[in-house]
Amino acid sequence: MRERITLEVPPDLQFLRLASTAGAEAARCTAIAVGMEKQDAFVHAVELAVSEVFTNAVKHKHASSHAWRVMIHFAINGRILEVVVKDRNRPFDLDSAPKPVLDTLPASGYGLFLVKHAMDTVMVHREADGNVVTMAKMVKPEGAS
Amino acid sequence: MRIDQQVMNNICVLIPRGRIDAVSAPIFQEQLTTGDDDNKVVDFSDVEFMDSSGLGALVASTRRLRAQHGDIKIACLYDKVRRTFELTHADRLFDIYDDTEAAVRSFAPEKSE
Amino acid sequence: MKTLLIIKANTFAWLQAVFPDRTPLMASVCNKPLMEYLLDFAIMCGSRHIRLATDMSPAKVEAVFGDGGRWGVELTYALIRESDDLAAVLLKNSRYCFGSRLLVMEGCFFLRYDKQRDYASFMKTAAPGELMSCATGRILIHDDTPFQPALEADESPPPMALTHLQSIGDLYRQSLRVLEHDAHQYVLPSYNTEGDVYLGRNVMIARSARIEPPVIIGDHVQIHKKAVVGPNAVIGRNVIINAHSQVRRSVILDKTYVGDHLVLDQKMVGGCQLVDPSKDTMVKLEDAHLLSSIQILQGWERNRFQRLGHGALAAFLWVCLAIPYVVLSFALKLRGQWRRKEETYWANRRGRTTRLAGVSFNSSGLCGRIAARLALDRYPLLGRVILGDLALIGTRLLTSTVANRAIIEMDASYRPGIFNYVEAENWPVPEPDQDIINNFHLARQTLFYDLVMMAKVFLNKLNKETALCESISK
Amino acid sequence: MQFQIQSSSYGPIGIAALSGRLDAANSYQLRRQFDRCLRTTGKFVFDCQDLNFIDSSGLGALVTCLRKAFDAAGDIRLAGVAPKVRLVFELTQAEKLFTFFTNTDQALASFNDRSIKLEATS
Repeated sequence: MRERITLEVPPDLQFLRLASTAGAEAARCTAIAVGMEKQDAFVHAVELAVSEVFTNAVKHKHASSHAWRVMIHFAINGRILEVVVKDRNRPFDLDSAPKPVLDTLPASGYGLFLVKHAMDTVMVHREADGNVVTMAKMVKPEGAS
Repeated sequence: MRIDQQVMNNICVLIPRGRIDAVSAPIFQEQLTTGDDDNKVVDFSDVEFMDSSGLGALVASTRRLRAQHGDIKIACLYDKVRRTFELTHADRLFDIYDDTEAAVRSFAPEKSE
Repeated sequence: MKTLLIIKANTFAWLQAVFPDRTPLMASVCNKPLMEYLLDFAIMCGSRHIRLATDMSPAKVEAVFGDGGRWGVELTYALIRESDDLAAVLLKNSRYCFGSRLLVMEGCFFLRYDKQRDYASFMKTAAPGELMSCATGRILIHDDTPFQPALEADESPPPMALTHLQSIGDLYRQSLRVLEHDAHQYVLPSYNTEGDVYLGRNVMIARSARIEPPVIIGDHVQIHKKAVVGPNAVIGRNVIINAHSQVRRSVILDKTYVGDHLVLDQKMVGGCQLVDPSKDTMVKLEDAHLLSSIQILQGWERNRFQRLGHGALAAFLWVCLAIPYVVLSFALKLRGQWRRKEETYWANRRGRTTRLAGVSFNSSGLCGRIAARLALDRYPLLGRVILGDLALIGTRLLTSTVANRAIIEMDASYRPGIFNYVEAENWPVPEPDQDIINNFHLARQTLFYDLVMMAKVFLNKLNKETALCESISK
Repeated sequence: MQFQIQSSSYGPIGIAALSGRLDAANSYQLRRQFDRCLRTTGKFVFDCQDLNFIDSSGLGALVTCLRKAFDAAGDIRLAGVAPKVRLVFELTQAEKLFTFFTNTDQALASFNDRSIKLEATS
């Protein structure tokens, strides 16, 4: 299956649930399309990643900006689901997100780390006036190591 | 999200229901750190989703309670939320029980016999 | 009866020290993960519920075993901490354990059993307490229901024994022991079994290669000409054993390339790690011609000599094909059968991209057919080879989508070439196998080898009735 | 690496200490120096005590040297090869070509003693 789905979501946390469950549903569609229905881990990983990236986009928005929308694209490409999230914020660097040092019990800083571990690939690049987070994950059949 | 509270054997048990994300994490953290009890149990059986904001709230509260010689124990962590713990390796920080009553009991092991 | 498996990271430290990139929980004996032996045993003991309690991330185990549905059991996972003792683990899993007879297997060991024997009735009547133990683990029965001793325990218990695993040598010896003596006692993974030869799926064995039983070979394995495998060899999944090499009394782990003319006797190999289990010495080879991990084969950028060679050959082709290119492209353009297309591709594994302008044309007419046979669709790309950006022959070029990036990072070694090794094969290769074939050739490539492969590509193109006209792969 | 010639009752013997890595980067150097030394003698002892890594090109260089030594009616004897380097010899069957000794003195002595033929230390 090859499909593209686009959501335009206002950068407000009241739509967080909408954005992340949309991610979960897109993941479920991907898994079902390749005939692998028991893919809770896959679905959860995508839901989590979308939730984190959307939260990140909303939390770092400029106070002045109102007119823009967070653009979320899902591209289902066979066994691979690609998610692209575009914002209008100041640049951020994915690699600068360190692995949280758990022993010190930090209260935050898990977000991007989580995204990197939940998805197979994550990239961030700058486009015109915003960040583009591109991530992908492949559905793996049960039993593949 | 809604958070119910129960007291079992003088231990406060929090039962959050729904999603713990950036929207509900502040409420969750507040509930975790209010009250006189330094020992708490969080029952995750009705949590359908938790992201890093929820985890952050949990870790921050744990830090605070441990400073007061208390602790937070986790109960009934099912697959979905368990994976959030695993991905961040936060499972190393907590004692995780599959039963709320056992989590409560773990605070007073010497009295359990 | 339920089963609780307690496996902690520290009991696998010896494995992590030698093979840091392999998941301890999936460490295997005769290509079967230790975890699966325990699962099989638990099922034979009559368990329908099995729980894995571990302080490692069970994600990799979960990816393979899922919820246990394929085994007809319910498999669940619990997270524990390194410091937890048995009582703490039982308390943490009290809902699971409550009110049921519980078989507890704790530690890192190999459990010998016999699939033909009846364990269920023994487990039902055995007295609670420790059944067996070894230096690195134990098996016990926990029962909080009132115990009723069996009326008459006249039958001796079925055979069971624990073997400690605390070094690579232990794992190696256990693998060979199972293969040599006890293979019939377990269900070993194989697709095809003849006598003492267990073969996985998609195994290619050259006609002149020799297989000497007992041998177990995993999925997607290539054994090349005059290689000798066995007696007593365990070959994992995705392994290539190149020509004239010999493997006996040895264990080769997944994703390993064994170069040509090598002798492995009483060794254990995983990727580029070579271990002598008898002395517990090991060496990490950095030479891709000897042993290497199939996943990480790069170094194209470092090898200037080879890049120059490819460039020179590309320049030669560029000169030879210049006249046909000019004439045929003109002829095809006149008919409107010539299209340019530009696309961005991943240029290397580290995420550099490159924009390439290729052409495509209709290959149905005479001009088109000739152009296709001369591979003129690649002609505009030869310049990039001369510049050293791309290889002349290599793996498939992948367009710069994140999805493809995922493929590059996960499965394949990536040295994009404007021609593919696959095109040099005499038979059409189905798409899923293309990357395996490309990787194989990439593993043994030298400049001369690439030259020969290029010659084969052109011979193929000239011979083929319907030449590939699709410009570079999708 | 530096070759030095030591005279013995059995004629001059070239001694070289190989240390660190012997790979594509320095195997050429070994061959050149070896060739220079070959004018004086065909018998060599390579002290491999401090050699901790060898790859196929390093091995190739050693085998080439050995062949030349054989042509000059000599031999190369290896001393103090570490177990993990020895594994590479074993893997490539180069082990059968060379004679191994625990230390340089034994290797040197082996040239003097005709009775020691190919008794390698294992």
